Amino acid sequence: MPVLSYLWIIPLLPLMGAAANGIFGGRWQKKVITAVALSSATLAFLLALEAVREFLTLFPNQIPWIRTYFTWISAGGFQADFALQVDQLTVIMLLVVTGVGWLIHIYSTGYMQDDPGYRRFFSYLNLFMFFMLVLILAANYLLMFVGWEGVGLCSYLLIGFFFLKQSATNAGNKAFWVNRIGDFGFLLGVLLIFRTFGSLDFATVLPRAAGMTADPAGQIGTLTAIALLLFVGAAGKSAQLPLYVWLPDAMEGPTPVSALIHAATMVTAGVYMVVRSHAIFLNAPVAMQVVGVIGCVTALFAATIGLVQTDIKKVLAYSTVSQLGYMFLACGVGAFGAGIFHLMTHAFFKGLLFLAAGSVIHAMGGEQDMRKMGGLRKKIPIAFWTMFVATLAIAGAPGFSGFFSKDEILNEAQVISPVLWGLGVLTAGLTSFYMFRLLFLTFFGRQRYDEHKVHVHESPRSMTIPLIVLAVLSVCGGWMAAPQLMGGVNHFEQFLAPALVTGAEPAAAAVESSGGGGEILQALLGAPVIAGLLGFLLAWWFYIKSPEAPKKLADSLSPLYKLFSGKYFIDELYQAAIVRPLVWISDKILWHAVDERAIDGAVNGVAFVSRESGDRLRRANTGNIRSYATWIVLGVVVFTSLLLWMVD
Amino acid sequence: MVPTSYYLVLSAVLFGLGVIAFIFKRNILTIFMSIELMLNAVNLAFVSFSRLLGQLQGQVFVFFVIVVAAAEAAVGLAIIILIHRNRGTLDVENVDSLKD
Amino acid sequence: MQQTYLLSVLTFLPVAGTMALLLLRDDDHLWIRRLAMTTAGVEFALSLLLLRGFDAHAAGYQWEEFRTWIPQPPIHYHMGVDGLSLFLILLTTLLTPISILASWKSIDQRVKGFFISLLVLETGVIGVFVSLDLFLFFLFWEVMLIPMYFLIGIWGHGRRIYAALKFVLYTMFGSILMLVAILWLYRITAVAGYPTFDVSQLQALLSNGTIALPVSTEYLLFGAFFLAFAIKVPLFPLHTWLPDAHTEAPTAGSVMLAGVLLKMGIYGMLRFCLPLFPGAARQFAPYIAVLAIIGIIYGALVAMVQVDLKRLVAYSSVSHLGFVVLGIFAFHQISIQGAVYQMLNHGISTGALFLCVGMLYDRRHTHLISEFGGIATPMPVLAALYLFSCFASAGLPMLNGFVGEFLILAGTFQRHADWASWAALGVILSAVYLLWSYQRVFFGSLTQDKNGTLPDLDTRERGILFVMAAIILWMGIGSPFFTRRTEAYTQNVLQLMRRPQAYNAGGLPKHGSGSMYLDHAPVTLPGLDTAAYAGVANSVKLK
Amino acid sequence: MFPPLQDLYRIAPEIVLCGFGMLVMLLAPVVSKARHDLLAGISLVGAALALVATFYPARYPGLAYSGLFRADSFSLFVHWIVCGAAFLVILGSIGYLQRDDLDAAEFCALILFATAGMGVMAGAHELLTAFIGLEMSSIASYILASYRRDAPRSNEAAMKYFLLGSFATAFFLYGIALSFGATGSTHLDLMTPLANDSAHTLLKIGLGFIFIGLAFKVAAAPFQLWTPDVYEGAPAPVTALLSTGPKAAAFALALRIMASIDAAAPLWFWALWVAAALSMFAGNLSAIVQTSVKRMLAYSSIAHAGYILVALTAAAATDHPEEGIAAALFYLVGYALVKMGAFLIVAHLGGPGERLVDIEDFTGLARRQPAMAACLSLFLLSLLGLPITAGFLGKFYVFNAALESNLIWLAILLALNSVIGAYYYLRVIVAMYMREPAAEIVAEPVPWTLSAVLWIAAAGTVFAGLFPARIIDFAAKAALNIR
Amino acid sequence: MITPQIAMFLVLAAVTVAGAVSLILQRHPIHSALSLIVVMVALAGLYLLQGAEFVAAVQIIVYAGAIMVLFVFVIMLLNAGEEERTNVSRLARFVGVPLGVVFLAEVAYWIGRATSHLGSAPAETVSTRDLSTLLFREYVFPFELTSFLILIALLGALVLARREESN
Repeated sequence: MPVLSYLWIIPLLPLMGAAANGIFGGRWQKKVITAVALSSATLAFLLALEAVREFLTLFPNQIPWIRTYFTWISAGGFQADFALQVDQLTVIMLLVVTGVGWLIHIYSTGYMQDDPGYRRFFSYLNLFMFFMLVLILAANYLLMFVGWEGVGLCSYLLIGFFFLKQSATNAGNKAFWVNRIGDFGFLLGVLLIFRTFGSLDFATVLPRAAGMTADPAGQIGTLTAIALLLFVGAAGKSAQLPLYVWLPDAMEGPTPVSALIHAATMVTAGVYMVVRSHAIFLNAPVAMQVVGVIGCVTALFAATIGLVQTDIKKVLAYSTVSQLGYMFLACGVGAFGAGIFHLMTHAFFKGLLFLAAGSVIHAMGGEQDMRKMGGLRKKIPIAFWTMFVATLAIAGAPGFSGFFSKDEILNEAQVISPVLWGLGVLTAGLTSFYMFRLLFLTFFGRQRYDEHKVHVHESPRSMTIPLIVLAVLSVCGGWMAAPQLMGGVNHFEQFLAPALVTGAEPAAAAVESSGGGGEILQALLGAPVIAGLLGFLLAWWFYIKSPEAPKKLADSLSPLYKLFSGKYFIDELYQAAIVRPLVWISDKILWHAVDERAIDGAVNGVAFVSRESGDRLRRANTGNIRSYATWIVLGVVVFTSLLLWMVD
Repeated sequence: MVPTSYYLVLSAVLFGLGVIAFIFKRNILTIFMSIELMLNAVNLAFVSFSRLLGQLQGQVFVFFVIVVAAAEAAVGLAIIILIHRNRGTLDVENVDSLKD
Repeated sequence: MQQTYLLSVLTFLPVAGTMALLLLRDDDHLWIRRLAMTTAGVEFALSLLLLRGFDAHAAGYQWEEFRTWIPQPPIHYHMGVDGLSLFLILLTTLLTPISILASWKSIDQRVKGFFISLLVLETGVIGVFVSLDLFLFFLFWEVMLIPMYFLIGIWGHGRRIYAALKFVLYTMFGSILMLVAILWLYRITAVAGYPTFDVSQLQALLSNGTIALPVSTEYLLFGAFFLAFAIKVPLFPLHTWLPDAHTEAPTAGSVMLAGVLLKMGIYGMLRFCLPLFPGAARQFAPYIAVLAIIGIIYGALVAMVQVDLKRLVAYSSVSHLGFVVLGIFAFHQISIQGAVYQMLNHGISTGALFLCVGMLYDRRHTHLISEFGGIATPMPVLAALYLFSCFASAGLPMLNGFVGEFLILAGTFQRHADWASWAALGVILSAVYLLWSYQRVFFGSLTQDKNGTLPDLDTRERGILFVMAAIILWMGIGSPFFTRRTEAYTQNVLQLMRRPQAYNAGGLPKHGSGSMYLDHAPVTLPGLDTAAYAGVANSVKLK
Repeated sequence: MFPPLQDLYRIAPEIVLCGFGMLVMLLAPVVSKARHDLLAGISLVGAALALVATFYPARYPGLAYSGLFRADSFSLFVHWIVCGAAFLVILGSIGYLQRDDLDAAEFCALILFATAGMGVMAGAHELLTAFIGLEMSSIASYILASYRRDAPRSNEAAMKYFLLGSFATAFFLYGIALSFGATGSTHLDLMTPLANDSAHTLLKIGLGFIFIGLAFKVAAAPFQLWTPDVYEGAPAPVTALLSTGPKAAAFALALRIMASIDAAAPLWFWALWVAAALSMFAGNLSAIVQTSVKRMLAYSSIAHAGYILVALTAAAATDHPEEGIAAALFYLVGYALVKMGAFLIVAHLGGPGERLVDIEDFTGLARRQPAMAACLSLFLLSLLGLPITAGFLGKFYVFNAALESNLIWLAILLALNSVIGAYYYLRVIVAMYMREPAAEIVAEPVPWTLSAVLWIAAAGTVFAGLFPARIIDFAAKAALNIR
Repeated sequence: MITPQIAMFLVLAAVTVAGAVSLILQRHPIHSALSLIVVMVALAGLYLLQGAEFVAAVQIIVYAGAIMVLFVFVIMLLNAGEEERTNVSRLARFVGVPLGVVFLAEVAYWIGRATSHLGSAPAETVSTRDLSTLLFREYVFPFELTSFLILIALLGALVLARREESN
């Protein structure tokens, strides 16, 4: 087992790349830097493939495959090792991360070609790969937390990559801080886990958790508390309500970053974490409900905002939030497999969407406003076709990857609660609407930009090839689940199942069996598809047939429109309710009032008082011996009286 | 015979008067005199005690006190002369440049 | 025990260095610097011997030195090292050469005096950490004030004199009361028949119940000790000397202050407050914890709105040390280990931050955030290393800060989930104030064109910061190297905190008695009737 | 009927002192004014010999002159203090006298006589003898205080010291008279109240007045007001003497009385307590606001009197007074060394006519005269009570004594006061090291005699601060043998 | 009942107190000096009354004779005028003097109360011989010391009173 036993090599490679470029890269020219960065990513991918191959040869009893390398923290009764683990879940994530990551590395070499921060960019990107791999390979919560925080760091660095732009650095800070709020929850969750199970290793914690009796519905027991705390972390990392606010702003970063971190991999870490701890969630019904509802609401909520965005990347950002909502919905209804399945397909098509959008922006010379585009279909065909494919995928057009995953999620949701299902379907419709809106605005209609200012050109091959590869994946990425429609088995689920049955009684499996086996027709004419179709038609009507319609509609529904385009004014709310008061209190009250007035005032006050009393006292020294004599006699009288009257 | 307490009370009164004089007078010379008065009061006390106790020490002490008084007088008057020479006044209340 | 002299050497080598310095001409700056650096370097090398010979599993003190110093009252020259002090000494010996290097160029006035103060300071601090006799401890504790006072007062900036005075008076107020407490404790031991200032002996006497303190007495004693240490730490609301001292002190001063001096407070709590007065410690733990938590949050919030970088870092120290105190008074082995580890971390990462700020100051002679902006463009290297230190102190995993904070929280959480939860808020806030200030200083386009021409770090400065960064990384990943050596200590202290129900009196040889001199045979001089002198001590009848 | 030889041995130091005093006086007319430093040298030898001569009382301890005088380790200890003080003052003031061309002969002679008086106080075992000793030292100090004849401030100081001093002496004397009446004796060991019931009251008043007289001498509040004026006005070397020798002697006498007369301690306890507290606060608080270093030091010596009084209170509070007495003695040693050094430095820096004694004039001293500044800082730190100085150990022992007598509150007051004290001592250090000089002052060369004194004082301070064992042991021995 | 001695005492006491009071009230120092002399003479009388003849003699000769003459001499030398009743120190005037009275009252009262019952002692006259033996045997040490005391006084007068030959 060359690779599996030396698992640490996989994360280490990108780290080396990052270190090499970051520390010594200053003196190298671009070729070398590119070579280092790419080779590390590529090698990581290849080794991951090899690892998977070896993994498939393992016996079931060897899974999860855990390797402990060194003790990281140990104190008192506490110990956390640097231990990596591989099971089916990890394998999927591993492939997604290394694969998509690798493609995006390639893409970036083209996209960042002329950027002065080329070296910085790639060292950050490699570093991100490292932390992401640590996150998914970790065999205990603490090491997972390392990756968790690490990817947060990289996202901070990459969002603020153009650090000369105020908005970019603001976005970076916002991302990190909001994530920290999530981490606060995660950390407490971890602490509670340690307190409850006396360990943080998945191999110890999860079986025990599964073994425990579930918290009664509607009550918050230990497990529920853990689950909820963990979910706070997940919500922060995966941009769920109410912590999603950082993701849209994160689009300040370079587009490949948005594709890799803020679409394909990092933001899905929350989902991964929840799925990883499914044993805990399954015994915490309240937590499950919360997760499901939050996911579902987020999906709808973000979709509505996505309807009216004009910045091409913003649309995609909100769609990401919405899609993540789907994944949590899946988890919430116990369909962890489906969640991961959607995670994977989403990684393909959303990554593709971003990259394509990236090459559009590249072509437009940095322009991101869709209203200033249009009619690009002919000029950049590859971008168009790939994006078209991706759109179909995300809209859930039958046969495309998105179709299978989303369909499955909704099926499972239907079993648990029709309401969630309804909202999900509605969201599906909205999704296809805003995606096609994006497509039409960008590639169809008359061109709304100045031919002479920007000369639109197709991107270099380094960028187009990843597009094509991802397009292929977005099409057939979901076919593993296809047989299910023919009443067959869902290979994906089947593969994943062993990782998900650590639970004594896998609810997921149960749900799945009930949800499966519908026949093709029902699936094809299922509500999601219809909704998607409607969305498409609506978009076609608005943006091809009668382009003035949206204006009218916006005016007729202006309050609603304002609400959407104002993103429900959540940011403003946070500003007014939290940020400003906090700063004001810290500045005016805590610092100036408490620290300077009260405490220091008291200290200086003592000094002042003693100086004053000293001044009074020395006045006694009038220099006139008659008064001195008076004092002496006073003393005499007092002391003698003391002796004569008191002492006896 | 005269009760000893009479003498003692008298000496106390004299001593007290000396104290009052010290505070009340302004002329350095008279202040100094009031000290002499106090010493005399002490002498009276010594004498009457020695008589009461039938011990001679008391009277011996008187000699010592007188000698000390003499020595003090010599030095004190010299200092007073200096003061008068340097300041041209004998009023203590004008001699208060050292203060606070 | 085998007599070694390593600790004495370690303690007094710097002073020897200052003696050598005195021989140099005042204006011979180069050689003064070199000599000081050599001394500190040798010192550091020697201190590594400690590490090599240290037995991680021995519970008691190692490298002990024990000599009688003052017979009456029985004061001993007693030194020793255990897991607690070991790394604090190393920290000191490490930070001293670093701060000497850091002030290589920036100090050009009265150079000799500066390095002398720095070395004397080192002696004082090491002395505090190694002395196992309350008197000796107090002696070093006070001696250390003076060089620091000069460092701030002479080579500081702005309101340096105010800051220096404030620092000394604040500290003295606490320590003088501690002196009273020390003596009171001695009296108690003396009355009980075991007069001693010896820390280990006291710990033994008190923990095996040979001496049982009355509750009220224990509270008062604990109060006096704790006050002194809490001022030093500093614990909210006794912290207001810290921002001033830090802001006005020269870089080296700030580094030593934050890196080492504050630790003396923590050290004191761990060495004295817990083992000697466990009852009181337990009694007051909740209130102290509340103060610590307030400190964590308050410090962070106030740091957030500072306009002066050094002040900001100073308040961040208040916040960080709040964590440490919390960890201590959770009385959980994990949390105490975390506390010990965290104070090392704080020494390194905050030290690094101060060094960075100092380097900015050397170039622009200001600490005001508003004076900077967009510095990352002219000084990428500093920007990178500063960010690194920021994340270290913000507790990013794989960097040192995280390990300590996590252990503290983990341990505290075992006992008091609520304390830990409140404290964890600090994790959010630290990121806020650090990154916000970082953004305002380094990011964005240049706000002032005179900042555009600032030279980036030279080799010396890079060297300093790389060393710090390396340590930060090492402590973040290889924490067991440290925790393994502090394990025995933490177990020991928790052991000492347990009081037996049944007292086994006479656990120790009884020597001496209540009065300081009764065991003096009354001195009889020839020619005097000795009867009048015999047993004078008792014959003075007073009521 | 010549007194037995042993008696002479027992007062050997006094004999030496007075002898050399007379010798100097006799030589003064024959030696030319220019060579009067020679006489200073001679009296220096005298002081040194007096120190040596303490060997005799040590060798032949016991009562002398029908129990009027007593040679024991206690008086020995005090003798060392006062003779040492005399030696240092003479040595340190040679340069001063030359600078302000004051006549060395009488100056030194007077110091020797005064010292003899102090010696008598230290050894006196009978109140009248003590009184004579007191007068010797006082009258000599009156003269010394006005030694700068034509300096009005000097005269004024002398006048105040003289009048108030004699005023207090009168009380002291009246006290003696009354206690004599109450006990029928003035021998300390025989002074037990007579059987009649008037005795008790008389003794009360008597001891009360004696206390007041001594409290005045040691500058304890509320009898301290003369101190700043006199210390400021008198020539600095004289101030150096006043703040050390007489104080030590007076404290010694007080201790002796307290330990010997059984009634004294309980009567004095509260008075001591109050006086201690008052002196500490009065001294420290007023010192904070001073601008003249000389006057500030004067106030600080009031505060220190308060600290020593704490030790006395401790001694008065228990039937094991040794710790209190020993603490007081040790404190006196450290205190004397330091105050001596400090005032002599002021004397030197003050320049002709002692005009430059303000803190402002000390700014930048560290640049002008680093050694001087270092010494002064050391002394100030010792006064402030920082470790490795005698001052710290002094405080340490005082605290120890106070706590042994369960005077917790007094101890805490003492603690607070040492913090207040820190404030103004550090202010001087600030001026010397951290401020730039306001006006340009030319540094005078330091005469070797002065630097010798400073070295001795500094070395002594540090030595006593590091290795107090010998001193404290002897102090303990003295405490044990006080009666 | 008033025996002659008591009458004598009362007279002398009255004179003494009167002298003391006039010492206070007289404005001109010379008058104060004279009233002090009166006090001393009266005191001498009181000594005689107690059979301390030698002391009385010394009192007259040394005290009234020598010391007070010195005073008068100095007063003349400095031709000190009447003291004007300046009142710079209000403290002394409004607190000090009353305090003095209080002090007088207190001490006089307590001493009187304490010794009231002592009664009187026989006034056998003291032989000067005994006195001298006591002085030269028991108290030879302080006696010798007083010689130095006087030496100091001389020295002081010498040092202080002489004018600089320089000017």
